[in-house]
Amino acid sequence: MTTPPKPAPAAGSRAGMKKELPERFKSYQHVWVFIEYEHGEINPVSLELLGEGRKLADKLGVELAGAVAGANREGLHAVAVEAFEHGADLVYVVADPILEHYRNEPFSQVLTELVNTYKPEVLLLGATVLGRDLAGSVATTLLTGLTADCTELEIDDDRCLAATRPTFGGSLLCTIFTLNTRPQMATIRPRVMALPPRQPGRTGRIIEHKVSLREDDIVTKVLRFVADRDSSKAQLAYADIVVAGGLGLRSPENLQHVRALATVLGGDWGGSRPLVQKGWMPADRQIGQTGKTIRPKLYIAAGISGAIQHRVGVEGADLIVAINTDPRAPIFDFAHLGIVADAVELLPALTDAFRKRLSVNRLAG
Amino acid sequence: MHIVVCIKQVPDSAQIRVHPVTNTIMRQGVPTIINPYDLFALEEALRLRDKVGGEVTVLTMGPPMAEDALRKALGIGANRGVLLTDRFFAGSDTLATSFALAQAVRKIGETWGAPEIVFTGKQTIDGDTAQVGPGIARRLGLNQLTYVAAINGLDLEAGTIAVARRAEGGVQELSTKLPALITMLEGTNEIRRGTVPDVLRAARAEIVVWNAAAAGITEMTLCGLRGSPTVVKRVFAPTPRATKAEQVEVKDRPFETIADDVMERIFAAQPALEAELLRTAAGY
Amino acid sequence: MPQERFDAIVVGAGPAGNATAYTLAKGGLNVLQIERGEYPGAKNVQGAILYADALEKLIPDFRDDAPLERHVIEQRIWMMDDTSHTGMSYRSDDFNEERPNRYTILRSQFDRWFSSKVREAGATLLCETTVTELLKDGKGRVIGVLTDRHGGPILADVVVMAEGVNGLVGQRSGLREELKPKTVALAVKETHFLPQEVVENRFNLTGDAGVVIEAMGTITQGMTGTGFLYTNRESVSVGIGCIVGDFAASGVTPYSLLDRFKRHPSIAPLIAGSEVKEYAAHLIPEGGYNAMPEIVGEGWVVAGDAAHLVNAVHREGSNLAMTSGRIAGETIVWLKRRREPCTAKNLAEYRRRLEDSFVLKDMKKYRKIPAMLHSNPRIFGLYPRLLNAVAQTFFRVDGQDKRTKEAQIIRTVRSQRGIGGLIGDAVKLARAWR
Amino acid sequence: MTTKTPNGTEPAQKIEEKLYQNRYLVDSGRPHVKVKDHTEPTAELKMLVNVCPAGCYSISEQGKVEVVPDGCMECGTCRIITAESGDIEWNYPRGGYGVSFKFG
Repeated sequence: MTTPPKPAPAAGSRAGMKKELPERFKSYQHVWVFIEYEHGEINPVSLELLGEGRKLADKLGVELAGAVAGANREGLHAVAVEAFEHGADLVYVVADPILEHYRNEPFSQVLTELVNTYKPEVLLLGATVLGRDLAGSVATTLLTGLTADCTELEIDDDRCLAATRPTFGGSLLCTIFTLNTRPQMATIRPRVMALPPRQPGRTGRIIEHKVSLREDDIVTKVLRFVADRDSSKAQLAYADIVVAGGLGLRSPENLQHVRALATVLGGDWGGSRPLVQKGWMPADRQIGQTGKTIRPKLYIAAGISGAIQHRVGVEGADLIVAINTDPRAPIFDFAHLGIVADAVELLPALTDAFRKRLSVNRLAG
Repeated sequence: MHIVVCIKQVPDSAQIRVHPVTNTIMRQGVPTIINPYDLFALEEALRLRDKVGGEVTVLTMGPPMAEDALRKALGIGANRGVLLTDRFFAGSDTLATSFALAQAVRKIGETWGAPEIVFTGKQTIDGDTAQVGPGIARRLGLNQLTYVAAINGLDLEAGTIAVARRAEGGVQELSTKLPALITMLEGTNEIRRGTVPDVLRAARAEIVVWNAAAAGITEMTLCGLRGSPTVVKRVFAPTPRATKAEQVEVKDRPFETIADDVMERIFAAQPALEAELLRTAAGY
Repeated sequence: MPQERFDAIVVGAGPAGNATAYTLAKGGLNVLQIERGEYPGAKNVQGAILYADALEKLIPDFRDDAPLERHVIEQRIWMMDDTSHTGMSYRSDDFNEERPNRYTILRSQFDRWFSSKVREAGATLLCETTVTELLKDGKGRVIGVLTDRHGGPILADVVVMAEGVNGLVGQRSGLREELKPKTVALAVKETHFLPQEVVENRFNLTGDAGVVIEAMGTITQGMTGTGFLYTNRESVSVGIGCIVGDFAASGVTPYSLLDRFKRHPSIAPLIAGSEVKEYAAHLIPEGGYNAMPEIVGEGWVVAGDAAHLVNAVHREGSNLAMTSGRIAGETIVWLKRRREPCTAKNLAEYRRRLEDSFVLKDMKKYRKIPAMLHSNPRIFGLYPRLLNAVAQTFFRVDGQDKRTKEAQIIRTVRSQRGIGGLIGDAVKLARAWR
Repeated sequence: MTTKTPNGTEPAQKIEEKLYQNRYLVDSGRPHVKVKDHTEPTAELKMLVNVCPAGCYSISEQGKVEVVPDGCMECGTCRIITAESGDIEWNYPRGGYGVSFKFG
């Protein structure tokens, strides 16, 4: 149990927000990315951050390092190789059975110890549920600045990190600096930064770091893990692919076409507000201003007019495909791909096309 | 049992809209509300109190008018409201905020008994950082449970609590020791409406108002702007992406060909998607 | 659980409710005010003009901190046809006085300020609570209220219904009839935001001086109704309203009527480039004195719009609401001090005091106007067109000699309405106006 | 602006756009206005489709009048018009729900 930190006096003068780095932080160098590695898989956001981190490191003329923790050493070494091929110069590896499942205490202690030992100037984490949970406690322990959910990172001429993030629910953006403390911490939303191309054969240095952890010191125990894929509850807010229906489906029975396509694509399904009002579907499936806000990779809107109340709930999707019989439907103003056709006819055809391509033979629906 | 719930009075950011076309920021006449995520935390606290007895104290840090948020929380059923207000707190970032709130929670503990659980909402709708909860946990040595979807078990004698929390790609079930800091997910419960006695008691209640000193905060350099390592340099409206949809040709083409065309364009726009789908599809 | 008991319960936190609760609290009574909105003002809509005189009698120094938009220095009255307007405008520097007489306000912000004064005076306020019905004892005397929250009822010696035009509580407790389509108007309005200097340029204003425009004519497409445009600090309130019965019969949608009014050549340039931040709709009691419900009973009184206290001819409502609220409060405090019960007989003093005030004097003066307006649609169609046609002919210089011009004007008037008809209408109007 | 004012044409702004500006707290699952079951809508009920300032009433494919009270501004016009024919049930939403005017 780390004892609560004694608050160190704040550094630097506040007048005019000038940036004067205290002596002890002057030696902090290099850009780090915390690599999320759970259930044997790297979270794609970590690779995106390595791409972004490479750009920042090159601008600063410093090295890009990855930091990864877990239980299985071979797996961690494989992660290091993957990191080198995505731009990392070195990877700090911390292997310990206690780190098998993510828990706040041990992972905070590990990351804090790594930072205090190797002193990075920039530390990036994915703005995932894990990343935000970890970043919050590490930043407080280090008494340093942390900017959440960044959508853009730059290095200004004073070699400082300029982090831009949405505020007021995304209606505004603001650029934030960490003035006089190091490391400058930031979490970045998945699928905002580009995935860098893999450079097969690129190598780098691995640094094993030993931490002294004792299971009985750690009070939080993981009992079970239920993956989304296996749970039946609507996980619209977290789904990568969403297929939704609107009044254009003309009747509740046609919602089965929406569900069929969603199942073939391994995604989730929902609908616009009028469907809830007409009782065609439960309220927790509603997408839009008074329903869920979704940020999937692919959003297929079938028979949805795309009124502004719906638009604000789906604008974060990477690719919006809109099917509507009315060429003037507002949804065509913000969708990427538009098809002026009857969704009730097109959806089954789309389901068959994807099923053939993915040679998925189980019954959809 | 004594539970502290941290709430924040925020502008109703759903009303601060940037019109997607005109791109102007609409701020005028925006009322303040209790941060919606905090209400789910308050409801969960009230349910625990109703089950095992005890009191719920609601704490907020903000300008004097934040008292209205406390009264509304009392009206929903909380027992006591504490307002932490001091001009030194102005401009606090999440680090300075969690410092002040942690001190206030400690003072509340000294005054009405140390809380077994400190609740906060998942995040605020104006800051969206989700950092203050973890900050309080770290400063008070509370076991941190964020993105909690449900409380599965509470054993006061043994001092343990079991929860289900949102994790990457699924739900993690954990158990840990009290005292704990819990940030609640939205939609976990339905928020109750206070009874007539609740709202009358709230209207008449004496709100406890503390400035920094009264809350036992002495290191003023750790508060407000001086205690904030991060500073906002620029606020601006995002440039709207008002590009029209690229239309797929439909005139006298059978639905199969249109469907294939659409599928090809989707995979062209999202190359990684096809690989991922093949992998997940193979997993069935 | 001992049942909560108050000296008085006030239903509603609009001008009438706040004036009543303020007066009762200042009188030392234990007052409970119940508002169904999220905050006082959340459910209230008005043009909106504040009449300083009525508020001064309650809070003399209100100008120190009340959220006021502009003080009115110019009143325009427009008779409009499809392309033009004629009429009068009165602008006076006298209105730039130390304690201005009329202000434009934004009601949800103003009501919230007024409510803070009421709470400072000692009243207890419950928001987000809807009074569903009155509680009566065996003898039919009102002894409290029920709300949409569990754990009621709440008792009181008297209940003041300041619940606004719909008056559902009074209706559902059998104390009044449902409103009639021809005695109530539906008004729709928008709040258009413009930079402060743009408002000042377009209306030739400096500081916080303001202009208000009342408009009638073909803008209501033959229905009985009026439009308005009021200048606020950095916004303009634009609205139009007609008798509900006329709306129902004509099938014209309120929002198309408003959009058409906004596109009128005399209105459009005043709001060009504005940003609409809110669209609101509300009823206005326009039946006058004859449509007033019973306002006094065993353990209850009614104030404000719920008592139909609106002088539609002069577009006055909030002053009647505040005044009737004050007088209701004063009456109850007066009875309390004399330890008199709030029976219908004792509460009748409230009605007597209203009779002595401008409130019922004005209502009685214009009691015949609503019927006259309703039976004479020409006022909203023919006469405005006629007036504008006359002005057009009169002012257009086209080489025609003036004598022929005047003859032409008289000919157009006679062909449209005839001298006899004109005189007849004038007499009817004069008789209703007296 | 010298264009002639078109007479009663399609409103410049769709009603949905107007209502988007307003602040509205939906009391989901508890609509405060309901249309009573009917086979043939009365004249008064059909009037509501045009008279409602928020456009909450519409005629379904089966020719019945339906109401979606989201965006309702609680003006009461529909209650008054159908008072005699008794076509609808009209109540205030629960305290704090429904429209919440920023300016009023």
